[in-house]
Amino acid sequence: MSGAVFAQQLVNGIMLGGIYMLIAVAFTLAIGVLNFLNFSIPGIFMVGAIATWRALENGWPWVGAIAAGLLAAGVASYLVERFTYRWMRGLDHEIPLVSSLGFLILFENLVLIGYGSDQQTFPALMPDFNIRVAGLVIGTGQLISLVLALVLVIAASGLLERTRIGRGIRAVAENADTATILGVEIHRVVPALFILIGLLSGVSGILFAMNYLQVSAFMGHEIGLKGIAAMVIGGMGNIWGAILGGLLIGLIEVLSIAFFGANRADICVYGALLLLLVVRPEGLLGGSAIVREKL
Amino acid sequence: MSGYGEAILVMLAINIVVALAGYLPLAAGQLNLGIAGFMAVGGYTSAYLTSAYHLPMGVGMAAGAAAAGLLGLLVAVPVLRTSGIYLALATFALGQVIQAAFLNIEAVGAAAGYPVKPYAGFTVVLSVAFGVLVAVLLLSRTRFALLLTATKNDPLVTELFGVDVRAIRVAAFSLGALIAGIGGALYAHHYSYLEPQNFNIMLSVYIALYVLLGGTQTVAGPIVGAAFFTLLPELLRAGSHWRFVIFAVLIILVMAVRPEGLITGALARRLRFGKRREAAS
Amino acid sequence: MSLLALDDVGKNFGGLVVVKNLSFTVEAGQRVALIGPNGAGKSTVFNLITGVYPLTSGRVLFDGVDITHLPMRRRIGLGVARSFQNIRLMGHLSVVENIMLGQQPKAGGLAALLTPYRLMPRHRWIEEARAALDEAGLGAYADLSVDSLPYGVRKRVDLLRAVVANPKMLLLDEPAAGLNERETEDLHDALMAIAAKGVTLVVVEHDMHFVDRLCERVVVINFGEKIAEGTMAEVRASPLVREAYLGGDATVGAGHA
Amino acid sequence: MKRLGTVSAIALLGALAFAPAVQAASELVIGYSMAKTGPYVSLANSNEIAADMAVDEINAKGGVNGRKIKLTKFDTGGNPKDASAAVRRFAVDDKALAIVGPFSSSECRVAFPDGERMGIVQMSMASSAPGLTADMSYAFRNTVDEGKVISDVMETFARKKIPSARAAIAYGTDDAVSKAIGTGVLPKVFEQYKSQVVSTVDFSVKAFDLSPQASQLVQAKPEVIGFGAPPEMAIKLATELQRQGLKARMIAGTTVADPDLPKRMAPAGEGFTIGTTFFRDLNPATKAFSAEFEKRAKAAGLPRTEPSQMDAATYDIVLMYADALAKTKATGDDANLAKERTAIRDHLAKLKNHPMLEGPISFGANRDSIKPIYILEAKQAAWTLIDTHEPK
Repeated sequence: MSGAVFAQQLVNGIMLGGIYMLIAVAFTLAIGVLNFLNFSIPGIFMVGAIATWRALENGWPWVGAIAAGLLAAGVASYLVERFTYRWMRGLDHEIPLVSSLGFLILFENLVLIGYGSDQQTFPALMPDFNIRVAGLVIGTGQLISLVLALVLVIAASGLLERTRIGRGIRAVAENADTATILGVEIHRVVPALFILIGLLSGVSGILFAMNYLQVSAFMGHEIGLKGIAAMVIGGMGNIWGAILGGLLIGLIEVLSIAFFGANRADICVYGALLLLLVVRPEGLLGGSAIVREKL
Repeated sequence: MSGYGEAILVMLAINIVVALAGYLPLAAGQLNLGIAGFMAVGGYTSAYLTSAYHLPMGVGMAAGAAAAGLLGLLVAVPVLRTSGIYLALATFALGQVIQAAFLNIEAVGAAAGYPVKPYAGFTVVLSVAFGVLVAVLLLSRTRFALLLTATKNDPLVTELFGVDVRAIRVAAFSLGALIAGIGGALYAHHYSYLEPQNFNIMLSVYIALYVLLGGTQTVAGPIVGAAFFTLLPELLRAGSHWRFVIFAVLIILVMAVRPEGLITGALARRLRFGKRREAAS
Repeated sequence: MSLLALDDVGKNFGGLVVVKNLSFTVEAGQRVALIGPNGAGKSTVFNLITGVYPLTSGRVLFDGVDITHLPMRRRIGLGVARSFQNIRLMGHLSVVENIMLGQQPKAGGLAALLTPYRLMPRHRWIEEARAALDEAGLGAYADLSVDSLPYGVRKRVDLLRAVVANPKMLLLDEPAAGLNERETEDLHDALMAIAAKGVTLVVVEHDMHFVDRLCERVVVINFGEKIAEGTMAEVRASPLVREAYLGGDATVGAGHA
Repeated sequence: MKRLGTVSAIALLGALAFAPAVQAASELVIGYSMAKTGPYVSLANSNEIAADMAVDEINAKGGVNGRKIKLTKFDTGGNPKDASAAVRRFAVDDKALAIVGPFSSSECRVAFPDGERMGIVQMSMASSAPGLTADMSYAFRNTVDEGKVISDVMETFARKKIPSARAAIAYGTDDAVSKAIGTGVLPKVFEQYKSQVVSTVDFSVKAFDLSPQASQLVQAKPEVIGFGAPPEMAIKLATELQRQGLKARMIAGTTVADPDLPKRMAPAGEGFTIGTTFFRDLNPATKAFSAEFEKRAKAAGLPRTEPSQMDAATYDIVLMYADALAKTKATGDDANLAKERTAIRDHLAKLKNHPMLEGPISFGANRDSIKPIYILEAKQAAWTLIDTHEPK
C-alpha cells in the first residue's frame, strides 16, 4: 500500500471514528449514570435521521428538517425513559434493557411499515460535501461529526461540572438513593439526561445521513454495535473514553479492511473488544470502578 | 397433527432449549449476549462431524454440545473475574467474533453456508428438547439451583456461607453454553442448512428476551418466555405488518407490569404453597 | 490457646485509616462485645475477620490457624459464621431455602450439590431446616417469601441461618437493633441458649443494657483503635471510654446509646 | 383465574397445532411462500401483486381443467424457519400441488430439503446462490446463473467496444451470492474477455462506510468494476466512489436489478450496466403487464409501482404451474396428490423454450431456468436497453 493510500485510509478511519464517537457518548452516559445498557439508542439514531429525511422530502428547509429530526429523537428518548427506566429503577440492571430492546423493535418496525426496508436516498446538502486537501478526501459531514463530538463532549463535561442539573446527574451516577436524600429531583434529572442522550443520538443519526446520503430502518444496527464496542474500549461511563474508543474502533475497522479484507474486520474489532474485557475490563480510560460493596 | 402445527412445535422446542441455555447463567445473575455464537459452535461441530466423518447424529450432537460447553468454560474463567454488564459485553463480543470466524472458515462453506445431511425430524427434535427440559428441571431441584439464586440475590453473603460463587457462575455459564450447543445442533439437523448470518447478535438478544420476559427465577420462566415469543407472532399473523409493532408494545407493557418477568419465584411458591394447603384441608 | 486472635491488625481505605494496631483475643466459649461510637470501625473489624476486606497489616488467627489470607468462603468451614446488621436474606428464596443456604453439607462434594433434594419432601436437609425453624418457633413462615415477613421475624431468620451452619464462633452485627423490648428479651434467651451449646459469641451492639446482660467481656474501639477492654464495669470506669462517648458519663451502660 | 389462563393457553396451542385449513374441493391449490414482511419487504412485497395478477388472469379464462386456481399464502418474513413451516403447511394442511417461492436463498436452503422430503415442487423467483438445487429433484428456480449474466454483459462491452481493459472487483464477503460472484464468477469472466484485474476489494453487505474500499479502487484506476452485492451496496459504493473522485463503469448481474436503482443512485450511477431477465418496454406483452401491475401496485399503496425482474419471474412461475397442471391433468384429489405433484415436477423439468412473459424459458440440469438476458444501462436516472442475449 502506498503512502498516499495509507494516509487516505488513516483519514477514513478517523472520520469513521468521528461517526462512532457521538453514539458511544450516548451509550456511555446511559451506562455511567444509570447503569443502563440502553439498546434503544440505535433506534433513536435512526428516528432522528428518518424524521429529518421525511421533513426534507416534504420540502422543509434544512434548518427546519434538522430541528424536526432532533425533536423526534428527543421525544423518542423521553418515551423510552417514561416506559422503561422510570418504572424499573432499582431492579436488576438487565430489566430495563429488555424494554429498551422492545423500543428498538418498535421504532424499526414502525419505520418499516411507513417507508419499507429499502435504503432511502438522503439529499446532499451541497453537491460535493467534501474537502480535498493534498490529494486527500475528507468528508465534511464526518469532519463536522468529529468536531461536534469534541465540542459536545466539552460542553457535556461543562454541563456536568457547573450546572445544577449536571451536579444532579453526577450525584445520581454516584448513588441514586443518596442523591434523592440529598434533595436531587431525580424525576427531573433522569428525563433530562434521557433527552440529552436522545439529542446526541439524533445528531449522530442526522450527521450519518448527511455524510452517507442514506437512511433506512436498520441503519442503527451496525453503528450501534460498534458504538457499544467503542464505549467499552474507552471505559464505560467515561465520556473522553468514548471519544478515544470511537477513534480506535474507526481506525481498527478501516485498517483491518485495508490490510486483511472485510471478512476479517469484525474479528479484529470484536476480538480487540473481547481481549480488552479479559485483560482490562475497566477500559483504557476507566478508573477501577469495581469496589467491593460495604456490608 | 397438521404440518404447520408440527413446524411451530419444532420451533417452540428449539426455542425452549436455547431459552434454557440463557436461563442458567441468568439465574445466577449473568446475561449471556453470545448464545447465538454458542449455538453456531454446537451446530457447526455436529454438522461437520456427521458430514465429513460420517459420525452418527447423536454423537455429532453430543460433540457439538461438548464443544460449545468447553468454549463457554474457556471464556467464563477469565471474564467472570468481573461481573454484570462486563460479562454481557464480553459475551456480545464473543458472539460477534464467532459469527465472523465462521464467515471465514472455508471447510464449512464460509459465507455460502453448510448443508447438513442427517435429518432430525419432529420426533427427534421434540425428544431431545424434552430430555434437556427434564435435565434442567432436575437441576432446578438441587442445591446447585438454590446456590444459583443465592448468587444472583447476594453474591457476597453467598460467598460468606461457604459457596465458591465464581465456580457456581462458571458452571452455570458453561452449562448454558452446552445447552446452547444442543440447541444449535438441533437447528442444524432439523433445518438442514447452516449460515453464519443466522447466528447474529439479534438472535442472542431475542433469546435473552425470552428468559427475561418469562422470568429468571424459575424454570417455568424461560419456557413461558419462549412460548410467548414463538406463538405470539403466529397468533398475530393476521395483522401481518403490524404484528411486530404489537409484539414490541406487548414486550414493553409486560415488562412495565411485571418487571421481574411473567413467572416469578414468589408466584411459583404461592401456587405450590396453595396446592399444599388445599391438599392439607 | 485463644479461639480468635487479632494481632496488630490495620486497615486503610485509600488514605483513610479505619482500623489501626488492633489486637484482642476471644477465648472459646466466651461471650464478648465489641463496642464503640458510630463509625468506630466495628463492622469493619467483622469484615476483616470474615475476609470481606483484605487486611492492610497484621494477621488474624482462628482456632490456631492463620486465616489472614484465607478466601472468605473457606472461613465458615473452620467455624466462623455471622449475621448482618441490615439483614441480608435472599429475597428470591423462601424462608426454608434461606435456612438451607446456611446448612453446610459436609461430605459428597458434587453429589451433595446435585442431589435433587426437592423431589423428596422428606429429604434430610429439608427436614433439618424445617426442624430448626420449628425449634425457633418460626415453622409457620417456612414457605413464605422472606420479603413478606415482619422485621423481627426476618432478623430471627437471619440469625438462624448463621446458627444452622454449626459455627464455633458467631459474629452478630447489631442483633438487637430495631427490636422491641419483648423481642430483645427473646433474643437474649436465644443467644444464651446458643452459647450454652458451647458457641463463642462476638457481638457488635449499641444497646448497652443488652450487652451488659449478655457479655462477659467488652472490647471498646474508637477511630479503629482499642481504647479499653475488660468487664462492663471496668470499661465503664475508663476515662478514655467516657471521652469517646461524647464525655457523657450517663450514656455508657445506661440504656440505649 | 390462573387455571383459566393455563387452560386457554393449552387450548390456543392445540388450536395452532391441530387445526387443518379447510379447503373447497373444487379448487386446485398452489402455495405461495412470500417474504411480505421482514428484511426483503421492499423487493418481495410487490411479488404478491404479480402472483395475484396471474391467478386472476387464469381464473378469468375459466381456470385449469375446469377448476379454479386458489393461491394460499404464507408470509415467511424472510425467515428460513418460517419458510420451512410454510412448506409443511402447504404440503400437509393445504394439500397444495406446488409452491411458488420461497424468495431468498437463505429460505430456499431450508425449504428445499423439506420440499424434497415431502415431494412437492417449489420454485424461487429471487434466489440465485450457486448450487442450491444440486442433489434435489423438486427444487426449481426461475432465476439464471450469474456467471452467464455477467459474461453476457462483458460480451456486449466487447461488441460495442466499451473500454474494459483494466478491471476491478468489488463484492460482499458475507453473503453467499455476492461472494460467489466476487470470487468465482468475475475473475473468470474478466479473464475470458482479456481484462486485467487491477484491484479486488471486499466489504460486508451490512457495511455503511465503503471509504477504505473506495480508496483502494481509486488508486488502482480501473475502467470497469465488476460488482457482486445487493442493490443497496451498489448505491453506497457508487456514491463513495463519486465522493473520492473515481469515474469507472460498474457492471453487475441480476443481484442489483431494481427498477428504481438508476433513480436512487443518480447521478453517481451513470453508466452502471447490468444484465437482467425482465425489461418493461421490451414488447407489447411486457408493456401491458407493466401497466396492469402499476395500476394494482398504486391501488395497494406500494411505494414502487414499476415491476421488477422478481415480479415478472413470480408471474411466470404461476403461469408455468397453471400450464403444468393442465398438461398433467392434475385434479388435486387427496388420493393422487403425491403422484400429481411428481408429475408436475417431471413436466417442468422437461420444459424447453416455453414462451413466457420474460421470454422463452427452459430448465437446465439443476432445474435453474435458462432465459433471455437483457443488458440495461443507467442513463439519466433510468434503465435503457442496450442489448439482448437470447438463450442458445
